[in-house]
Amino acid sequence: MDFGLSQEQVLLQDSVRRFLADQVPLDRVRRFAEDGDDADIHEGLTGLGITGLLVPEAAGGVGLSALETALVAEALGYYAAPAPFLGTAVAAPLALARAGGHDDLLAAIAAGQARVGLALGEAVGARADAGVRAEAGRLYGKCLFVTDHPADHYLLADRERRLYLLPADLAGLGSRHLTTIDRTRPTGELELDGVAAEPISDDPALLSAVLDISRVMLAADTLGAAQSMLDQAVAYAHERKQFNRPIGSFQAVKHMCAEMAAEIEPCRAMVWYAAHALDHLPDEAHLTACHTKAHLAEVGKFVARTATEVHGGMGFTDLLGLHYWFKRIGYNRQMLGAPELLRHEAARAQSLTA
Amino acid sequence: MDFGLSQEQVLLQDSVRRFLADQVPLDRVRRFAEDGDDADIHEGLTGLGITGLLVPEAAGGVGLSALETALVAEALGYYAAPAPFLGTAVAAPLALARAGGHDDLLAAIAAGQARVGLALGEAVGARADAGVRAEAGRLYGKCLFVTDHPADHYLLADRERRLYLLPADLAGLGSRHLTTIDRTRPTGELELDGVAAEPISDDPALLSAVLDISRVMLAADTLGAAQSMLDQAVAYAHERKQFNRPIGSFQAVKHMCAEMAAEIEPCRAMVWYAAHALDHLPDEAHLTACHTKAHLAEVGKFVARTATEVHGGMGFTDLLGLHYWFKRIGYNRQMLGAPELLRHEAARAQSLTA
Amino acid sequence: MDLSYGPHYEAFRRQVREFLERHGDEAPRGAGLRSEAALAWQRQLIEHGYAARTIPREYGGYGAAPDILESRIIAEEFARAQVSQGLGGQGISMLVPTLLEMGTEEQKREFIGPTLRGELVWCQGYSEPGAGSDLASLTTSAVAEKDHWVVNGQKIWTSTAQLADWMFCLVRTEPDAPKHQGISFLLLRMDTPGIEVRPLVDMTGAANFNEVFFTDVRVPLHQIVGERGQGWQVANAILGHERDSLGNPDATLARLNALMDLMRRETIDGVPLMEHAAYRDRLMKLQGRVMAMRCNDLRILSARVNGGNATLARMIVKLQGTELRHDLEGLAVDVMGELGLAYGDNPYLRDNGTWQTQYMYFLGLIIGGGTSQIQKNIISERGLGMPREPKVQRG
Amino acid sequence: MDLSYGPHYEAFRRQVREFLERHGDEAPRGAGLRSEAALAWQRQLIEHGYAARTIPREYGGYGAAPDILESRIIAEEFARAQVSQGLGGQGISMLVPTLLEMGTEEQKREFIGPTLRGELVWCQGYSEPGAGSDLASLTTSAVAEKDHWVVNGQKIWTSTAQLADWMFCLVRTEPDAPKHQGISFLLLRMDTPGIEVRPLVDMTGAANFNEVFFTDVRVPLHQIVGERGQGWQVANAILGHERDSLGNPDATLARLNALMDLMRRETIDGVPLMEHAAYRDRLMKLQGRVMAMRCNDLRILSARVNGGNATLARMIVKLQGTELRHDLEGLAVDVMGELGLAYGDNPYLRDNGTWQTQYMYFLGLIIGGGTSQIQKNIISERGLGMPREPKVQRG
Repeated sequence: MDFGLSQEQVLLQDSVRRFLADQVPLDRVRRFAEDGDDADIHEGLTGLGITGLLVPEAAGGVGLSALETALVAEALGYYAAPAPFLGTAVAAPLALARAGGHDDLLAAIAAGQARVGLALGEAVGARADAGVRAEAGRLYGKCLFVTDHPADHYLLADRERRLYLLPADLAGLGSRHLTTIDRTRPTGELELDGVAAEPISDDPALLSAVLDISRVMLAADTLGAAQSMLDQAVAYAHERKQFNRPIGSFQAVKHMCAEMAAEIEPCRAMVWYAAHALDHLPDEAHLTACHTKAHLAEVGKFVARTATEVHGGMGFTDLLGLHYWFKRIGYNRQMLGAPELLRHEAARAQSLTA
Repeated sequence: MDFGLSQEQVLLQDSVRRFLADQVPLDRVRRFAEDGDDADIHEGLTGLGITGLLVPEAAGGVGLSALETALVAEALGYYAAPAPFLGTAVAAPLALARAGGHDDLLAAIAAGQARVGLALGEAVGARADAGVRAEAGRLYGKCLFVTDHPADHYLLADRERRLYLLPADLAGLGSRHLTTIDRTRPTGELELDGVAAEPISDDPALLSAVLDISRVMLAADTLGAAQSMLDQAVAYAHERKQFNRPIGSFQAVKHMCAEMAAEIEPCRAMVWYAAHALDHLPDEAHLTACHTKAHLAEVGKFVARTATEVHGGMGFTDLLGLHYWFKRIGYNRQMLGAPELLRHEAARAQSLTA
Repeated sequence: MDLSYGPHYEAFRRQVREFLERHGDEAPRGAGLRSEAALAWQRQLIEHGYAARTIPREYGGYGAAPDILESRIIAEEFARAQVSQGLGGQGISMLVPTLLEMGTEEQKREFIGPTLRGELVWCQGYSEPGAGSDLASLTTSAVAEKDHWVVNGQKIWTSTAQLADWMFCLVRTEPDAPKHQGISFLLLRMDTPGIEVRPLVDMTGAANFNEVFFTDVRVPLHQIVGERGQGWQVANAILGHERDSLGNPDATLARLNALMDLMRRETIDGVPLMEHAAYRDRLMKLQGRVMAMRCNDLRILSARVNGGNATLARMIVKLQGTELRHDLEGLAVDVMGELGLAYGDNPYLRDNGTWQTQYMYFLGLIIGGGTSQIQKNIISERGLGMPREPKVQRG
Repeated sequence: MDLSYGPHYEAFRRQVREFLERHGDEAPRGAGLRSEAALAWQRQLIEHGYAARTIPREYGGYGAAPDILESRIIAEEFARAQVSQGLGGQGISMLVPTLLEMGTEEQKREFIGPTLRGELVWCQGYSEPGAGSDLASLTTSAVAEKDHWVVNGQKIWTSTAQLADWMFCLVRTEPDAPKHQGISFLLLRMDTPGIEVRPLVDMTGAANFNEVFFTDVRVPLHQIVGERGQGWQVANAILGHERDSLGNPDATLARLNALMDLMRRETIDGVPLMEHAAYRDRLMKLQGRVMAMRCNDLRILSARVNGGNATLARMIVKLQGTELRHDLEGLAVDVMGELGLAYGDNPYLRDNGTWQTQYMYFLGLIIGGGTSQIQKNIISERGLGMPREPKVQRG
């Protein structure tokens, strides 16, 4: 019985943290927010093996599990680090390895030479402007809020929950950038005007597996971002003085920090468990993934707001950059299923409602 | 433009408060919890005209409005006072006066010589064990959680939302006491085994009006009870010392009290408005009544819990009797529509859902 | 209780409506602070008594006796007609009443008229990076040298600093006095050498505020309101004049209505969001809270008109109102899901992206103008009479 | 990460199961603390190592080496089989480990064995009406007179005081010493003249606790654990021994499952409560929180077994766990509506009325054993290293 991280897992996370602490300080994040260039970060993470974590060893990857990937996601969240991750290093490796026959692309992903955008809007619930339908081997419509944009390939779901892999240069496939509040996560939309494509697999469970792992990674990212905001709040409360005292000695401020810690701490174990379940507890994986993302979204929202409040006016300005984490947590909350939708899905997964 | 109480209204509430402060201290409440005898309180309130507030002057009452009644309800809540009120002094006078032809009973109510229980379970949502159906002029079934029990008459709704007035001694009508958490509000159930009865009115809006006013009065009772709990908490926080300081000088305790006050204060105006709307703003009355009861239920729950917490262990014991208010607020919350049900009703009243 | 305004005020309301019908389309829409259109409209409003209504005529106002209901009716009717109520800003809302109360006759004549007419634009210099909740610990210094104050230091949270002609500010002139007694209230021209204004970008992405730096800024000695060391009292003399605008329930109701529209209009897989019961329950909870705050506002208004005690009711408005608004904007973001992330030039922006921006902006308001923590201290001490925190041992 | 227990422990688990299959029906169900059945079962458990497992044999225990997973497996299997794990109470859970750590050889031999076997029942006398959060300010005094302590004062929150043979308690023996250094840890017989026990009825309507009054109670001098003035350290020596039972997530899960049953079973107008989406959303929120706390518990267990830092994870259990449980019981009350008010002999009581009672009882637990306010102080200071509140000026 060991519900904890192995030595190797701790080392892996430490190496990513060290890299990010060195190479992706707040100034680097700000620069990305301006120019959208994350090539050096992508390269650095590739060097650490991150892009290949979920790529099978046979295809040139490291062949590790969802838990390691979650630890990386947590570190990325902690540093609000821009990098092709959710589509490129999580969803695509899982989907392509399971579907089979994509070893070249898998190798390119592991080698840091390919980016894959995740385009699952349809599967989570299509909004008024969106919708992807397949007709006679061709795809029509729009998918909004695609991750890892611009990418070399896109992993796309249609209305029937079938998954497609679309090279970016396919005829009829247009894409453009969509500005969001989170300037650390480049996002786009796809327009499909009769794009010729076949599903990558006829396994109906594949999309569900891709959604589950992606949601757990968004939750892990929120865990890291929330922990960072708490750490920043505690540090600021030590430093900042009002009424001749560090504000951290006021009971109200202390209690705000204690409440954040009390909410965050169980989330750590929950994210570990949810990631572990993806590979080892198939009966629990889906339910746990829904709940973990929903719960982390609620805790993240509370922490984002409370940590900002501890920082007083400074938290509201751009000066400390705290808002990058605030918005990252907001992004994680809404992407691939906002909490109410996930809780509804959790209820359905237990046959509590239709 | 005057959104406030008139001199007369203030005097009325003061007179009730003074009577209750003198005659219904905590010990008197405790005694009622043991023996269920509220004759002296009923008599005292009758002397103040409370039982006849809503009884038309022609029928021997005072013929005042819902607002005055709400002020009395607030005072009763403040002192957690046991007394026949919701059925006897609120619902029955309104229903009987509107239906017409019940002047004798109205006069008896005003004179403190009759009690009327309110049995609307069916109208709010019947639970598994309950249900009243009418067949060929006879009533069958059960109605749970009847107020003002035991009473001389019962105002009962059936499944079709028709209202009946049932003398307690009707053939086929059985009743018994039901213990609830709130020992200041005697509650019972009715069993109907072919009770011969006709509806008191064919006005389909009558039941809705009875429900609206009853809900506003429960909200007003919660307002008073919550204010009392806050006042008790503030007083205790002044008095109780830990670490050589009154606990009220700790920021955490101060903020708990501030949060209670901040929640309660707008409720006061809301209850006034809702009561005023019952008589003067027919388009708003129903929606406001639903929201006022639901909102007061949420605020009441928060205050009941927080005020108890400010009292520390003492709040949990019977020694200070704080739990009488805690439970009264709980009773008001569940009776005649718990918050989620009321919010659903509010949405339907605005045609936001089916 | 009588929620009607009565014949006198209904007549006044008709008069306002007539004015708006006749002149409403002369009002500038979205014109700059300094535009001739804005200034002309302001002059017309003052002339008819719809701006500067209660400021004495000799100082450039309309000279009417204060009447809360008239003011309310003007506000209501202008809002209903969606017509600008003229210029706002801290010069008109804060400096003018300060001068009326504490200024010299000369200062009143020099500044009030041009300020009311929009010819002089002011910014406020109170907060500093090191003096937020504890404002009285401010350290920007003014040292008297011959006929000038020499000002050094920094202010923050200064809105419209780039546009302002003048600043009214608090500076420390008596460094050795107890902290509340060492402050003076100065007026200074923003084009004085040594002043640098830097925009302060905030989390919404806009620069709603600025930082202002002072390096040996020379201010004539007479540009002081009140006496040396009286600045704290001067500043506090007008605290009551600030409108409780931070939690304005009418604005909140307008947003609630917009949110209801959004939830009727937007869909998931073709089903309107309003049909999602968990969202609808959150919406209804908010509607209940909005109702409560509107009733509270009515009570405050009525207490102002008729007398009556609404101290606590007024004291909680900022705390509850900003919180409510933040929650309301947050529900809109949530129901939109991914669309709630859209920002800036995103073509799928709903309602001009106001939901996401206001969600953040109202977090700023929860913090600004007295954080929620400070509000709770005030409510518990002044509203509930609870003991102050005991004095802390030094060192 | 490996959530299996491995062959050694699985074998141990089988052994426990076999015991339960063979002997489980000998366990008393609902028998009194003092019943022969309860005592016989306790003896059998000790003999097989399912109670007093790690207490040395010479003091009446089973004498096994401590093994967290074995203890966990025993707890799991007994819970699964719904068989009593023997006697509990503060004598076994608190006094025995205290004596093992701080008692004299004589005290160990005299008290531990009979306590384990249920022959001696103890109650705890720590809290006082004036000493709750600030326990060290307790004032019950013990004055040495010849060969006796003379005890005067009052204790509160004493559970099982009516049943107990003995009490272990904290009293002030050195009134002039600093408050933490003036306390001693005494053992006293509950039948000593001068002791009066009064049941303390609480909001649930039951008397879960008592008040105990001391008037010139004479206690032999040697009935002290540790030295005079060392009582605070003696009491704190076993703080770590207390199980984090106040927020036990397994019990919470059991309640969540019961709540789900309730919501499937109960109806409004014939529609199951589970179909009410607003209730269901609240339920799912709670399920997420329960999952998080169970994962947290697994992490704590694992850190105990394998080493690893779970300090903060452990520190937040009481705060989060009691709050969660209160909320969970509260949802059950809400979904039942009027039925959630049923109490006592009400024939419509659901699940024996436990929802309403536990809703209140867990509010008591939020307050008791260190209020949530105190928990937050501890988390912020010890868990996050935030500064302590500054010392307050006297007078």
